Amino acid sequence: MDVLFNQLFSGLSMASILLVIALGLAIIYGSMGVINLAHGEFVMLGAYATWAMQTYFGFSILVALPFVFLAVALVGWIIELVIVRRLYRRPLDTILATWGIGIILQQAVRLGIGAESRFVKGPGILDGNVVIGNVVMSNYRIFVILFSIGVLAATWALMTKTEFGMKLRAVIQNRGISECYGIEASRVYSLTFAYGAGLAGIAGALITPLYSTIPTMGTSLVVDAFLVVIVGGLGSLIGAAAAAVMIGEVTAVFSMVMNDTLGRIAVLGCIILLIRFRPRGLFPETVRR
Amino acid sequence: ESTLHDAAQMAIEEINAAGGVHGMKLEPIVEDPASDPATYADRARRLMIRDKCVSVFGSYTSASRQAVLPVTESRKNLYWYPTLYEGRECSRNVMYGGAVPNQQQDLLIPWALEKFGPRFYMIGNNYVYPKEENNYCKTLLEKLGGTVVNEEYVPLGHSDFASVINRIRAEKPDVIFSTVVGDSDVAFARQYHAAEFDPADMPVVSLTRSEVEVKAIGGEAAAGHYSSAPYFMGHDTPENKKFVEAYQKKYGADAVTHFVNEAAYFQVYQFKAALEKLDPSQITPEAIRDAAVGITLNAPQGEVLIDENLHTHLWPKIGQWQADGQAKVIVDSAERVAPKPYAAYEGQSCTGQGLVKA
Amino acid sequence: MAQLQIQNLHVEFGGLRAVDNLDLTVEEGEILCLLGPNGAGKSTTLDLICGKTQPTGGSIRFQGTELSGLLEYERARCGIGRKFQVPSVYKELTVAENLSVAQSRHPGMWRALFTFGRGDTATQRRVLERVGLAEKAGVKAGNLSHGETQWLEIAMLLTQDSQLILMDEPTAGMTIQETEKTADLFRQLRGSHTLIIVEHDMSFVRRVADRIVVMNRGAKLAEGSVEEIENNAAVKTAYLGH
Amino acid sequence: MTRKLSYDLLAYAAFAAVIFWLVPTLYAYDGFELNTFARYLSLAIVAMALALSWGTAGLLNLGQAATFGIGSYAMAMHLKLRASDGLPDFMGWNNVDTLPWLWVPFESLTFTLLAGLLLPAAVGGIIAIFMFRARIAGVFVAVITLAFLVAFQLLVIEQQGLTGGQNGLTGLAPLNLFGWSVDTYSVGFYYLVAACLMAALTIGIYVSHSKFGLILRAIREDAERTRFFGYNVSSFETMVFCISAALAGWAGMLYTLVLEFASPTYMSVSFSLAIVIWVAVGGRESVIAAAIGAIIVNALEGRLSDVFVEGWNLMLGVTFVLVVIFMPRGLFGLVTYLAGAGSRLRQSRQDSPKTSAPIGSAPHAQGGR
Amino acid sequence: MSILHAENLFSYYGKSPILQDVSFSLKAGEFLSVLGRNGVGKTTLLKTIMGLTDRCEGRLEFDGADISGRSTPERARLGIGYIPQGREIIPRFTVEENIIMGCYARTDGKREIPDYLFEMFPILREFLTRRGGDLSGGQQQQLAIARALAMDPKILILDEPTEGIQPNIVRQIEDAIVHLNRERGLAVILVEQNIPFARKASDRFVVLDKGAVAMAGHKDELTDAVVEKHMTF
Ligand SMILES: Nc1ncnc2c1ncn2[C@@H]1O[C@H](COP(=O)(O)OP(=O)(O)OP(=O)(O)O)[C@@H](O)[C@H]1O
Ligand SMILES: Nc1ncnc2c1ncn2[C@@H]1O[C@H](COP(=O)(O)OP(=O)(O)OP(=O)(O)O)[C@@H](O)[C@H]1O
Ligand SMILES: [Mg+2]
Ligand SMILES: [Mg+2]
Repeated sequence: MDVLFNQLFSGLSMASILLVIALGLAIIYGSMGVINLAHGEFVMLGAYATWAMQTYFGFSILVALPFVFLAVALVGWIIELVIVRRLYRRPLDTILATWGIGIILQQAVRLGIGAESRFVKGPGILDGNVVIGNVVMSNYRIFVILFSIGVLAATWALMTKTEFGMKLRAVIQNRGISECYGIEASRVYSLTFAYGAGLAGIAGALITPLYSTIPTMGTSLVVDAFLVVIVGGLGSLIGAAAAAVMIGEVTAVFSMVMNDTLGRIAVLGCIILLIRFRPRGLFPETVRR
Repeated sequence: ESTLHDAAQMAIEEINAAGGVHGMKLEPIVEDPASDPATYADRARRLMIRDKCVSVFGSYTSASRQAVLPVTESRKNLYWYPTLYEGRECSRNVMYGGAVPNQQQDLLIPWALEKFGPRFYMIGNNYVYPKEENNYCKTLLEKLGGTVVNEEYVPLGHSDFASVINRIRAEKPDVIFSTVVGDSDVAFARQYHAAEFDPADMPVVSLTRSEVEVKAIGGEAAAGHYSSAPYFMGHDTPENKKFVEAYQKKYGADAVTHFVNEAAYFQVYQFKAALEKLDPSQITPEAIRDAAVGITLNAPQGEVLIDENLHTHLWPKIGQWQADGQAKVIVDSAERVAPKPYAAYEGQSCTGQGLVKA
Repeated sequence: MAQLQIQNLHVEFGGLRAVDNLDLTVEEGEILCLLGPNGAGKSTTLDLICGKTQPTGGSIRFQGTELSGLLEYERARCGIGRKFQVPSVYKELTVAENLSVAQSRHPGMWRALFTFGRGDTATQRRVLERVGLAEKAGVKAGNLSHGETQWLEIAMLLTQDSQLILMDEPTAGMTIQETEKTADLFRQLRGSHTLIIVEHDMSFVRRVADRIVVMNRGAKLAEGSVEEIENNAAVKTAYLGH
Repeated sequence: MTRKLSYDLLAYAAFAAVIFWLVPTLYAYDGFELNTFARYLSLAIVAMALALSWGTAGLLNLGQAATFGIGSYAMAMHLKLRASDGLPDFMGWNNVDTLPWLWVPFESLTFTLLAGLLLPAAVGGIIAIFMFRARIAGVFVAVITLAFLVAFQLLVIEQQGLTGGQNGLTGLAPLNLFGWSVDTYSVGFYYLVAACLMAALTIGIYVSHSKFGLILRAIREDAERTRFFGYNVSSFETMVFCISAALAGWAGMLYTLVLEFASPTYMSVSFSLAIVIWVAVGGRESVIAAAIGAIIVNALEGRLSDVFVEGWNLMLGVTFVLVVIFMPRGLFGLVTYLAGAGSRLRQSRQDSPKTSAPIGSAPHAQGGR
Repeated sequence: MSILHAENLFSYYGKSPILQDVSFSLKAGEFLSVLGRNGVGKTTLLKTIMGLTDRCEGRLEFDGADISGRSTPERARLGIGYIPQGREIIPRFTVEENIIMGCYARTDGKREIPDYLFEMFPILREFLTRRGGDLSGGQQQQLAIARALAMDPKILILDEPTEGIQPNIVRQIEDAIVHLNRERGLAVILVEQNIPFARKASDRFVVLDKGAVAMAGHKDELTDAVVEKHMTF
C-alpha cells in the first residue's frame, strides 16, 4: 500500500514536469498550429541556462528561474521571428523545420559547451523529505508539483483574464478579422511562442537537480509532452493538465506492477487507443460553427 | 566519448613530440559517429577500408563495438576498445583495454558482502553489459551465500528513477549493485541522494560510475558510495600524477581522467610499443596484434600486460567517492588480475587461439 | 413503391433539432426541389440521405433498402450521388482527373490497383463537352473560376451516373444564362435519374421542379407544384416574402 | 500517355542510367565506395516507400522505421542462424537455452525473404486498419505511428533474448543467395541493391499512375468527398500503408546486408524523422524525387562528416530548415517550378506584346484567412 | 476634403489581378454604395482597403495620408471599421467579448462598450453572455456592426450586411446604417446587391464590372437602365 502511495506521488511529480513542458507545447500548437519538435531543446536550453547562471553567477535554481524563463523566451522569440513565422498552418512542415531547429540547438550546445553531463546543485532549502507514515515525499518534488500548478493557473489567467489572452484567442479563431480590429497577429504569435518556449525553459530548470543535463535531454521529453498535448485535446489547458496527470499516474502504476520499460510500452499502447477512440482529446472544444 | 578522444589525442601528441615511432609521426584521423551504431559502422569502414588505417581506437558502448566488429573482422583490422565490457567475446581483431567482469567483481563482491550484508539489489540499464555483469555477480553471490532481492533493468537514457527508488525503499536491501551507465546513472544517483538513503548502510556499489559521472552527479550526492575500477583519478602514483597533470594542462583544470580514458591513453602507448617491435615495412593490423601480445607498460593504474587473449591484465581497486568528486581508493588489489572473459561460463575460455570450449 | 422514402427523420445537434420529424417520399425519375429559409435543415436533410450525418432517429429507405447503418461509400454504391453546397472538387487534381475519380462504377480497391491510367476517357470527354469544360481538361481544378467549379462538380455527378442525385445549390454563383443551361441539363436527366435539388433561385426552380417541398425549422412546411407553393400563405410568410 | 507519366518515365530512365552506369564508373568500380553507395540506395527505397504513403495519400507515417526494422531483423535473424551453430551467442547471454519458436522458420531463406516483405506489410496493415477504420487523419496519423514506433522499439530492446536488445544482431554470416555468397563489397552486390531500388521505383511509379494512385491523391485532398463516390477510403489507405511497409521491409533487409548487422537504432524516432527529411528534401510528390532526396542527403552527410568532423550535424539541421522554408516541395518542386518558369518564359516571348506585367509592386501585408 | 481616396488601384490574389485600375473618393460623412454582379470584385475592393489581399498597387489615401504600405491592424487603428461578408463573428467569444474586441483598434486605450450600441441593438444587451457562434445570422450581423462601432471608426465599410438575413431584420439593419450615417455623420461604404436600399441610402454609387469601375455617379444617376446594364446577367 505504501508503495502504491509513494508511486502515486512519483507519478504526480512526473506529471507536473510533463505538464509544464506540455503547456508551452499546447499553447504553441493550439494557437499557431505549429508542432514544435524543438520544444525539447528549449527544455534543454533552460537546463543549461540554469547551469550557466549557477556556475558563472552563483544563482540558486529558484533565483535563476525568472532569468531562465526570459532567456529561453528570447531564444524562442528569435526562432519564431526568423523561421516559424513562415510556417503557420502547415503542421506537417513545422514538424520538419522544428526538428531541424532542434538539431541545430542541440549541436550548438554540444559544440559550445560539450556533450558531457553538467552538474546543477539543487536548492538547499528544499533538501529533505516530508514523511507521512511510510510515504516519503521529497520537498523538492512537492515544490515542483506546486510550482507547476502555479504555472497552470498563471497560464490560464493569462489566456482568459488578460487582454493579451483575449487577443490571442481572437487570433487563434480568426486571424484575418482580428487584424481588422487592430490586433497585431504576428506580434501576438511571437509573444505566444516566446512564452511557450519560456515555459519549456522553466521546466528545464526544474528538472536539472533531478535528471542529468546533457544536450540530448529534451528529445525523449518532447515525445511524451507531445502525447500529452494530443491526448488532452488540441490547445486545451485543462485537457493538457488532465492528460499529464493521467499519463504520469498510469505510468507510475504500470511501472510498479510491471517494470519501467513494460510500463512505458503499456502507457504508449493506452495512448494509442485513446487517440484512436477520442481523436479530439479528453476535452474537445465543442462549438457550433 | 569525447574524453576518450581527448586522452588518445594527447597520447598521440606526446608520442609525436617525442619523435614518433621509427621516426614517423602517428597521424590520427578523427570521425564523430554521434553515438549511433549505424554511423559507427559506416565510419569504421571508412577508416579501415578507405583510409587504410592499421588500427582504430575508441567507442564507448557495447552496441557501437558490436557495430564495428563485422568490418574489423572481415577486413582483419585491429580495433582498440578501451571500455570495460561484459566479456564473453574473444575476437582476434580487438584489443580490449578495459576490465571484464572478473577484474571488477572478484574483488568487489566479497568485500561488499562482508562489509554491508548479503542482500543485493541489482539495477542496470537494459542491455547486454549489465545483464552479463549481473550473471557473473549471481554466480559469485551463490558461492558466497548472498541473495538477489531484485534484478531490474531500465531503458538506456532513462531518467526518472522514482519507481526504482520506491521499490528500493520497500525492499531495504544491503547493497545496491549498479550497472546503470552514463546519464541514467547521473539521474539515478541524484534521485537516490534526494531520497535521503544513507550510503553508510545502503551504498550503491557501481561498476560504471567514474569521475565523469560524479562530476555531473555532484560530489555531495555521490559521496559515500563506491565504485570498482582498475583506475581512479585520485590513484597515487607518479605515472598517474604525470598523466593527470598533462591532461588538465591540455584540457583545463576541471577536466577529469577516469578508467576509460586512462585505457584509451595507455592503449595508444601499447600500440606504439607494438609498432616499435615491428619493421616499418611489415606493419599490418595482424602483425601489430601479434607484436602487442605480452607487452607490459607502466600505465597510470600500474603495470599492465596484454594477455594472449588480447585482453589486458589490470589492477582492480575499490574507491569510495568523496564530496570533492574524487574517489578515495580504499581497497587496492594486491596483485594484477588476469582477464577471464568467460569466467562465468564453465568450460569456456578465451585463449590466444580464440574461444576454446571444453 | 417510391424510390426514396423518409419517415419520421430527425437529428439533433446539441439540443438544436436541425431536422424534425421529416417525412418525404421521392418517386423514381422525378425532380424534387427542396426550398426553405436559411437554416431550415435542407442541407442537413441531404447529409442524412447520403450518410454525412447520422440521424438521431427515423428511417431512410432507398429502393427498399434501409440506409441508416450504411457507411457513406456503401450508400454511394447503392446509387446515391451528392453535390455539396460549397463546391467540393479536388483542387490539386486536373479537371480530367477529377472526372476519373468520379468515374466510380467499380469503386473496389483491387480493381483500382490493377487499373493503369485514367479510365474511360471517351465518356469523360463527352461529359466535359456537355458542360463546356472540354478545353479545360488539363487545368488544375483549383484554377477554375467559381462558376466553372460548379460546372465541374455537376460534371462529376454526371460521370458518377447515380440513380439518385442530390444537388445542394447547384447554381450559386452562376450567371442567368448558365443557370438556364443548368436547368436544361437537369431536365434532360429527368426520367433516367431522380434529382433532389436544394435551391433558392425561384426562376430556376420554376424551370425544373416537378414537385416542391418547403422546409422550415427542420420540418416540412408545404408540398406541391410550383403554383401551389407560390400561392401558399405559410410559405410566403416564412420564406418567399410578399 | 499523359505528360506526367512521360516525365516520370524520363526521370526513371535517367535515374537508372545514373545508378547503373554513372555511379559505378565514377567510383571506378571500387568495392568500398560502391558499398557506401549501396547503403544510400537501400535508404532510398525506404524513402520512396514513405513518399508513396505521404506524398500520394497524405498519410505521414512516422513509424516507417518500425517496418524497416522488421525487415532488417528478419534478414539478420536468418544470417545470424547461418553464422551460429546451434543457438545464437547472445541468447546464451540472456539465459535463453532453446531456439525460440519465432526464430525457427528463419532457417529458411525463402521464408526469410517472404517474411521480410510480408511481416512489415502485416504490421503496417494492422496499424492502418486500426487507424483508418476510425478515420484518423492528418497529424493524428503521425502521432499514432510515432507512439507505436516508440513502443515497438522499447519492446525490441526489452526482449533481449529474442532480439539482442540494444546491441542488435551482430556477427552475421554472409547471405547465400542461390549459391552465390554475397560479398557486400562486390560490384555485384551493388548491382543487386540498385536493381532492387529500380524495381521498387517501378512499383512506386506504377502505383502512382494507376487509378489506385489517383484515388489516393483524391483522398489526400478530401477523404470525405471521395467516400461519396463510393470508394472505401480506409481500404485504400490500408493498402498503401501495406505496400509502403513491404517496401520499407525490403529496404531493411538490404540495409542489414550492407551494414552487416541489425540494430534497434534502425527503429528509432530520429531515424524515422530522418527518412521524412530525406523525402521532404527530394519532394514527397514523386517517388523518384524522394529516392534522390535520400541519396543526396546521405551522400552529403557522408561528405560533410568527412570535412567537418564536428559541425556536420549542425549543417544538416540548417539545411533542413532552409529546405522546408524555401523549398516546401523539395527538389522536385524546384525542378517543376524551373520547368514551369522555362515554359512560361517561352510563352511570354511568343506573345510578348500582349502581356504587360505590372511593374513596381508594393509588397503588402499578408492578409486573409 | 476626402476621407478616403483611391487612385488607380490594382489588387491581386496570387498572380491574378482582381481589381484593375479602380479610382474613387469619399468625403467625410458621405455614403457610397458599391454595386455589381457576383464575383466582380466588390468584396475584393473592401479587402484592399483593409489590406487583406495578397498584393496591391496604386494609391490609397486615408485622411490625406497614403496608407497603401500600412498593415491591416494599422489601418484599423486609423479608424476604418470593417464588417466583412459572412460577418466573421468570433464563435467562441461571448457577445460582450466580441464587442470588446472591436475596442482593440482604439488608440485611446478605452475598453468599454458605448451605451448607444445597446440602444441601437437591444438584442445584444439581452444576449451579452452568449457565445457569438450560437447567434442566428441576423443577430450576428447586428453584433458585427456593433463590434465595428465599438472602435469609434471614422468610416464604416460594410460588405453585403443584409445577405441571407430574414426580411424583417433586414429592415432593422438598414435603418441602423442610415442612422449612423445621417445622425452620427459616419462615412459609409456599402457593398450591396439590394438596389432599392442603395438608392434610398446612398449619396453616390460606384458600379464595378470585372474588377473595374464601370460607372460612378450621384444616386440620381442610378437609373433602371444602368441597373439593367450592369447588374442583371
Ligand atoms: N454539424 C452541425 N453542428 C451543429 N449544428 C449544425 C450542424 N450542421 C447543421 N447545423 C445547424 O442545423 C441547422 C440547419 O442547417 P442546414 O445547413 O441544413 O440549413 P440549410 O437549410 O441548408 O440552410 P442554407 O440555405 O443556409 O444552406 C442550422 O441551424 C445549422 O446551424
Ligand atoms: N482568396 C482568393 N483567391 C483567389 N481568387 C479569389 C479569392 N477571393 C476571391 N477571388 C476571386 O476574385 C473575384 C472577385 O471576388 P469578390 O469576392 O471580390 O467578388 P464579389 O464582387 O464580392 O462577389 P459576391 O457578390 O459574390 O460577393 C472572383 O472571381 C473570385 O473568384
Ligand atoms: Mg444548405
Ligand atoms: Mg462579396
